[in-house]
Amino acid sequence: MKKIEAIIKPFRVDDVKKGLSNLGIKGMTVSEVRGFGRQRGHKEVYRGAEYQVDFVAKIKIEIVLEASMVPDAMKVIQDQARTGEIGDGKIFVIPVEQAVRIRTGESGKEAL
Amino acid sequence: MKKIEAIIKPFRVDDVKKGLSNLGIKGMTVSEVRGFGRQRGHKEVYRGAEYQVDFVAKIKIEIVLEASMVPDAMKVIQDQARTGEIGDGKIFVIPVEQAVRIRTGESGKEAL
Amino acid sequence: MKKIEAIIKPFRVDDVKKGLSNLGIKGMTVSEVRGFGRQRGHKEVYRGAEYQVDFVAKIKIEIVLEASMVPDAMKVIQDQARTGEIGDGKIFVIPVEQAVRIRTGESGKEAL
Amino acid sequence: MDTGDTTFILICAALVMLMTIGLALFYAGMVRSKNALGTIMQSFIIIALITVEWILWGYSMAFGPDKWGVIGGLEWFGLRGVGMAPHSVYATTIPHQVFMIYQCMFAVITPALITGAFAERMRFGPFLLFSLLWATFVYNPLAHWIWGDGGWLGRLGVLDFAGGVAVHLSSGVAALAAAILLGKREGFGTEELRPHNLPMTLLGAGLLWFGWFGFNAGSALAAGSLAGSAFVATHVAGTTGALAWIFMEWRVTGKATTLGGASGAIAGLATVTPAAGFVGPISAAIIGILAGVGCYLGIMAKNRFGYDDSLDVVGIHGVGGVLGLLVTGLFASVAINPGGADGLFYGNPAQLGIQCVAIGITMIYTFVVSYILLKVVDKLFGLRVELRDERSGLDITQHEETAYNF
Amino acid sequence: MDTGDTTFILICAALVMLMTIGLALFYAGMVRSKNALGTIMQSFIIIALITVEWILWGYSMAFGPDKWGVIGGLEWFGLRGVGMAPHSVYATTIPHQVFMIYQCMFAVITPALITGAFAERMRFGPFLLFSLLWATFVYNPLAHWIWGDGGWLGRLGVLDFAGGVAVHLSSGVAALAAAILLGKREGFGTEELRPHNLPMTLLGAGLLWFGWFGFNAGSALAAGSLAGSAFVATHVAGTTGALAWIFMEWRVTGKATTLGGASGAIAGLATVTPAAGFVGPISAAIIGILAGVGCYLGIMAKNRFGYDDSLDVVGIHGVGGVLGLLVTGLFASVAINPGGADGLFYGNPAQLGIQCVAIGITMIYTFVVSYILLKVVDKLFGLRVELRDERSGLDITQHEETAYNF
Amino acid sequence: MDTGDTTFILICAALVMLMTIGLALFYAGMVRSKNALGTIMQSFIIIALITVEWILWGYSMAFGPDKWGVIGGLEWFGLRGVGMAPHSVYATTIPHQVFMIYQCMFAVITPALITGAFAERMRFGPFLLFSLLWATFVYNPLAHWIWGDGGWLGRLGVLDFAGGVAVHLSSGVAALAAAILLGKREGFGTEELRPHNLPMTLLGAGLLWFGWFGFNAGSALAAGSLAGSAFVATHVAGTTGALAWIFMEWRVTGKATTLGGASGAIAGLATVTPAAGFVGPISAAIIGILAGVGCYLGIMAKNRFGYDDSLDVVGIHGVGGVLGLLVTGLFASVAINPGGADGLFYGNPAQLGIQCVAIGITMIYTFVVSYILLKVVDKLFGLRVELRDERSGLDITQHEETAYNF
Ligand SMILES: Nc1ncnc2c1ncn2[C@@H]1O[C@H](COP(=O)(O)OP(=O)(O)O)[C@@H](O)[C@H]1O
Ligand SMILES: Nc1ncnc2c1ncn2[C@@H]1O[C@H](COP(=O)(O)OP(=O)(O)O)[C@@H](O)[C@H]1O
Ligand SMILES: Nc1ncnc2c1ncn2[C@@H]1O[C@H](COP(=O)(O)OP(=O)(O)O)[C@@H](O)[C@H]1O
Repeated sequence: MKKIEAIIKPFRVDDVKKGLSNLGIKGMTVSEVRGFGRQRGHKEVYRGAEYQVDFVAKIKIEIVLEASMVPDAMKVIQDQARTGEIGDGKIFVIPVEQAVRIRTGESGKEAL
Repeated sequence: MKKIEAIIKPFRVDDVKKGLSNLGIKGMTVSEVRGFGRQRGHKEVYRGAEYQVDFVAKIKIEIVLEASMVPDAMKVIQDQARTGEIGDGKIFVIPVEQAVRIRTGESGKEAL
Repeated sequence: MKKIEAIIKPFRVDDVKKGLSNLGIKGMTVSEVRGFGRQRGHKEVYRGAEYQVDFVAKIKIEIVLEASMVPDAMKVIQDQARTGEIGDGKIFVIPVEQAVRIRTGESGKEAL
Repeated sequence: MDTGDTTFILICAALVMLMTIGLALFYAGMVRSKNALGTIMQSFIIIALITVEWILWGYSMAFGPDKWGVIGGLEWFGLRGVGMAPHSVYATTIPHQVFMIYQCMFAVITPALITGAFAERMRFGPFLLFSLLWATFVYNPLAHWIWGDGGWLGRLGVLDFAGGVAVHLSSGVAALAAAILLGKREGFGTEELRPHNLPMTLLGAGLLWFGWFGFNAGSALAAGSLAGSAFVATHVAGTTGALAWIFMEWRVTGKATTLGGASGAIAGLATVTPAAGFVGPISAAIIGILAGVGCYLGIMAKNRFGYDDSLDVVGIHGVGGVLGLLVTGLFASVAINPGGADGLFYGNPAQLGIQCVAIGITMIYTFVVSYILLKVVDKLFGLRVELRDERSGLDITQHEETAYNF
Repeated sequence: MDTGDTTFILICAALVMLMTIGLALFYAGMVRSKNALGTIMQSFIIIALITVEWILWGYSMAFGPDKWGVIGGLEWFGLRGVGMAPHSVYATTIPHQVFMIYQCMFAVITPALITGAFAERMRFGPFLLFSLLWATFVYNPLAHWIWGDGGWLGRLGVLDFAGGVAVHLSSGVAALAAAILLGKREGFGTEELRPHNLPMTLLGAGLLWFGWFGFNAGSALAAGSLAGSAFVATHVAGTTGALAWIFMEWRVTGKATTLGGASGAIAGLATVTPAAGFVGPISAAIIGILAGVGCYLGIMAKNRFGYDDSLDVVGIHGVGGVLGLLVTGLFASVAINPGGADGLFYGNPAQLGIQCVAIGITMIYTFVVSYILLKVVDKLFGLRVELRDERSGLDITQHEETAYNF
Repeated sequence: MDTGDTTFILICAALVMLMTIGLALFYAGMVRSKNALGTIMQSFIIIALITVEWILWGYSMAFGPDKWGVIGGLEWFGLRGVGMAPHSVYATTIPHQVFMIYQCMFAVITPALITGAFAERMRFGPFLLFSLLWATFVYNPLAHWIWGDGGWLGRLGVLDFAGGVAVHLSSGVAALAAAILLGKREGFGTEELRPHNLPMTLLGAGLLWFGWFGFNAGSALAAGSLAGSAFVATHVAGTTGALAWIFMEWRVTGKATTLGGASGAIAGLATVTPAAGFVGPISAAIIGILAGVGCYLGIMAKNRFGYDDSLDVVGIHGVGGVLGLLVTGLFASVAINPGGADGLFYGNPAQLGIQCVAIGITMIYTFVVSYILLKVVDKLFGLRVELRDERSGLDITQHEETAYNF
């Protein structure tokens, strides 16, 4: 099993989620993160004091799935998250050794 | 070393934490996440516009620990987080290659 | 490729970020987390009801980078995040199998 | 008619209306965020519900033609006969309807105060029904007894300037009945039930304090010396209440808290309410101190007896109501208000006895009727949300909304 | 001059000023957090911008010496000749400048109301220019027609107690023009555009309600029976509006919402505005019910016709404005206000006709001029932010600030 | 006694009390969330602390029987002799106690203003002690000098309508002393110290503006022409102050900010305070512009000189106080206020000199005494929290609470 971690632009979340559901992916977990990268942040000014805010709001999507589904899932994420502009984000793949569904105790692919 | 990532219902956090402490686990990191899965979300209505909110508030608990402790820890989490209702969440196990305690520079199991 | 996950004190983030940039690290993702560990939390009192809050606000920094850069990056994080007081946090290293830049589709080190 | 007095009561009516908005925020800040809107809504919708009740039958029951000293007749149903000519007894220098709408705001805030007792776990529909019944069968009679022309408590000589009987004590006692009957929230005493937004609570406290000037000073019903002295007494008691409360906190738990400062101010303001127009500034200062200490101990009682009066309506308005009526029997002075009476400290022990009668009667009547009304509504529709809904919160389950989407 | 009346109007002026602050919060709570400050700023800065416009030429255009019934002359430019002596027509018991500043607050809130229609997507500079032009070429003439000494709608006998024509209908119609011309926000109808902070919206609604007493009762311009009856009518209509709206929600979508309660109250208050000084409490209650139902259907229309009137200015102030002027033609009674006229239900069908004329004229004039002004500003500077800026939000792109850094 | 005037001052007193609540929010929104409650508490508890001080000895020191023009005697300790009969000098148409409580609200807000200078780093206990001492030894004497019957600055002919000397300049100068003595917050100039909740700050600014009408117009102490003209001047200066400030921002940093709009409004309101009852609307507009530009440069000075006046009390109230007293010497006109005097622009250069004396004296006296008081309290108990506590925030370390638990 693998875990896909995708860092994407917040307003792309809905489409990515739809795309993944269509693939038959039944679960995912998202969280709000702030990203630092090539995409420039923005300037803020409070009473004349200027701050350069380097971090940009992003959404992190985590999906644990069978290794065999990784390529399709990555493709969907790329298609749905891409705007072509800098800051579209990244997809990382991390190995997962076990997965358990708390409610039933099922493990492995049944847990997903 | 392994990292356990558990996605659970927010109101179960205290009990899970207590259970893990009793196991002798001295540290963990939690964060607020939103989950999508079999558990249905809820409907929201604002001035007649209906929205189906698919994401459900969950808590993600991350614990890095020695491989040997993983089974016990997973059992505790299952026992404490289970309500038997859909949406109880998942437990994932991920390999960790190194761990360092910033304050002391200790690494490996001493760092945990 | 590896992923470094560092849990640090919030007010150290800027310095850690600067340090990593100087190393040539072009991207990272941070998120707000709450930590439980040796560092004691604090007491809160509302209308005479006392609560012991065990969780402490922390920042989690995630950096995916080439294996070769891990040691330097870890050193920088330790140097910048250390205050010498309990609660300075941890650094974990996790294997990463793939990385893709959504905008361009580049993968591997080019994606970072 | 007097333009100054009319302006005064109109603005005071607006101020008292604002109190219920302040109360909504005061309460909402103390609940968990999943219940923020449900809590606000309980106060907000009561403004609407009870105002309609008031213009239809409430005002008539409370202030209409007296029947045997116990209730006003329905002759004024739908405000029939309540016009612009000043009422010869209630307020002789302002239009009768202005007096009516000013009193309306009192009728509104009282049931809203109770909502703090059953916060985070009451179903919306049954809550509406209970509030309507309570206003009709508890507030209206009590208001008639104490303020209605011919009401028996008033005739008995009970001193209650702005609402110790009908507003604070009654809501506090009803709160106790509700807390007992609904039972504890899941996690009470075990989980952390922390306020989700205390700045909101402090804002609410500020608006309540601001509006309280209209509540107490306005009860003079004319812009003169009496209004002035009630205004001063009100402000002073609020301040000493706040100081006394944080002093207690400092002694007992080690630190003065912001919520404690706000709670003490509200305690002082609630306690001085029946006394406001009968006491001088120094008496008011002492009353505020008694309020701060007494109500602090009052909220502590909750933890001892273990009922879940979630936002401390009993501890603050119940205890404050009792204290307020008592101290009025102690500190009242005709030197301040010739229309009033002297209290114990001014040589008239009888007054204290009269005040005790009012306290006893109000507590018994309110508790019994409130308990019955709650039971009836509970049997008919069920007061409490299901456990699953309690966990999800009132906002999503009762109103299909969420308070925050940052 | 009368100290009571002067106090009344000064306090009412302060209350109406507070309404625009309340509006800023009412609106800001409904947008996404990335636009919270931009939305607040639109109302806040209008207080500044329009006040300056008002003292320079606005007051003179609206209330200055009449020219052919259509506009006030500029004789009073910079308040020249507007002193402390009471004006012989507008308000005979208070200083002229007090009347002027009270009216100023009305001129301020009207363009602020429109901002709800183009929320989350208008550039700041062009917004300022449009608001200034709109106040000058739409508000000032309309105010003169209906309230100016010699204004033709007023002379025609149109009844508009506190702002159906110049405030609510005009802002509602301008909102429609703006919503059409600016087009939809990205994601309208597809993404979830949920309110980011409804407690803020409820607080805003509370402050609006509180201020509305100054808006409507103050329009009596003296603290007497008329002010009292306008105060009562205002409060009652707000309450029945809230109840009617949540009743509709309960029937249509299944649950009463907090935002619905607030929206219904605002709908009731807006609708009763032109009628406030001409109707009794029961009529006001009925008007509030009509408002709650009518405006609820009004906001539903948006989803049907598909224009993005983001915060429902058309549905609430537009529909409320039309309804309000109509019901005034139905429920108005000289028994309540001898200075007014009877409506259809009191045997004077002609009044309803006159009210319809006012509605038609106001809608046509406002729509045409608003549309032209928007077009001109759009051509010159571009009204709408770039898509990239819309995605980042107004706060960062227009003001280089963020609302929250918890 | 006059019911209109009494109503006016009672409501104005309530409005000024609300200002301190508004200030609590205005300030709290600008700090980091870990200090939100501590910041609110500093203003909130000062309402309690200083009110008690005021009724015990404050009012007597400020307004009691004059001693050699420098201080009031303690004859009125505990309000002894301060009854309902109007005072023959201070306010002849309202109860004496009403004047007393109105002035109380001024005494309350002044030390609260100072808290912005040492935000996020002062220990709670020492803060209470300092505020009490400062009110006693700085505010009370200054208030006596300028407003007390027999006070020497007043006798000198200094014009200060509503608080340039005792309120704004004094708090601004004390703020400078505090900022210097407490030193910078950790991270000042290096880390991002961004406001955590600007909507809260805007709400606070709105409540301040609303209350300021009571502060300035109420200072006429009667509801007549003078109150009206002070009301107008106040509102106009607030608006031009806001516009001037955002204009400066637009020129200097490129964008108009919401915080800038609010800051400019407060700057205009603070600056016009001493002038409010002596100038007409156009003069007020110019004063507001000077305030917006001057105070904007004032806050910039901070970054140049490098003291950490955290929330810009020096830049806004200090600079505003100086400017306000100066412009009063320029724009004052007996045509507006026969009881006043003409300023330079009306042919009386002497007045400007007198105003400068007041400025100089106030600055020197305030700075010296404030510095000494701060030093003493620091030596005795330590003003500043430990670095560890500063990092954890005031809420947890001083009050054992957290503001938000969303
Ligand atoms: N090496 C990295 N490790 C972790 N997260 C990264 C890394 N590089 C980029 N990111 C995340 O991806 C986001 C987008 O990256 P960025 O360089 O801004 O644009 P792009 O993805 O188009 O190259 C960043 O905001 C950050 O959250
Ligand atoms: N494949 C997955 N990858 C990551 N997170 C998942 C996955 N499946 C479920 N989750 C998380 O687990 C939570 C619970 O899953 P759900 O299917 O709703 O109920 P259950 O765990 O009882 O099957 C989801 O809300 C989501 O946060
Ligand atoms: N085993 C663990 N797994 C995951 N996170 C941990 C673990 N141990 C500690 N942490 C994180 O590191 C933080 C600091 O650890 P703590 O024991 O408090 O101090 P120190 O790092 O100085 O030993 C904790 O707040 C928690 O967020």
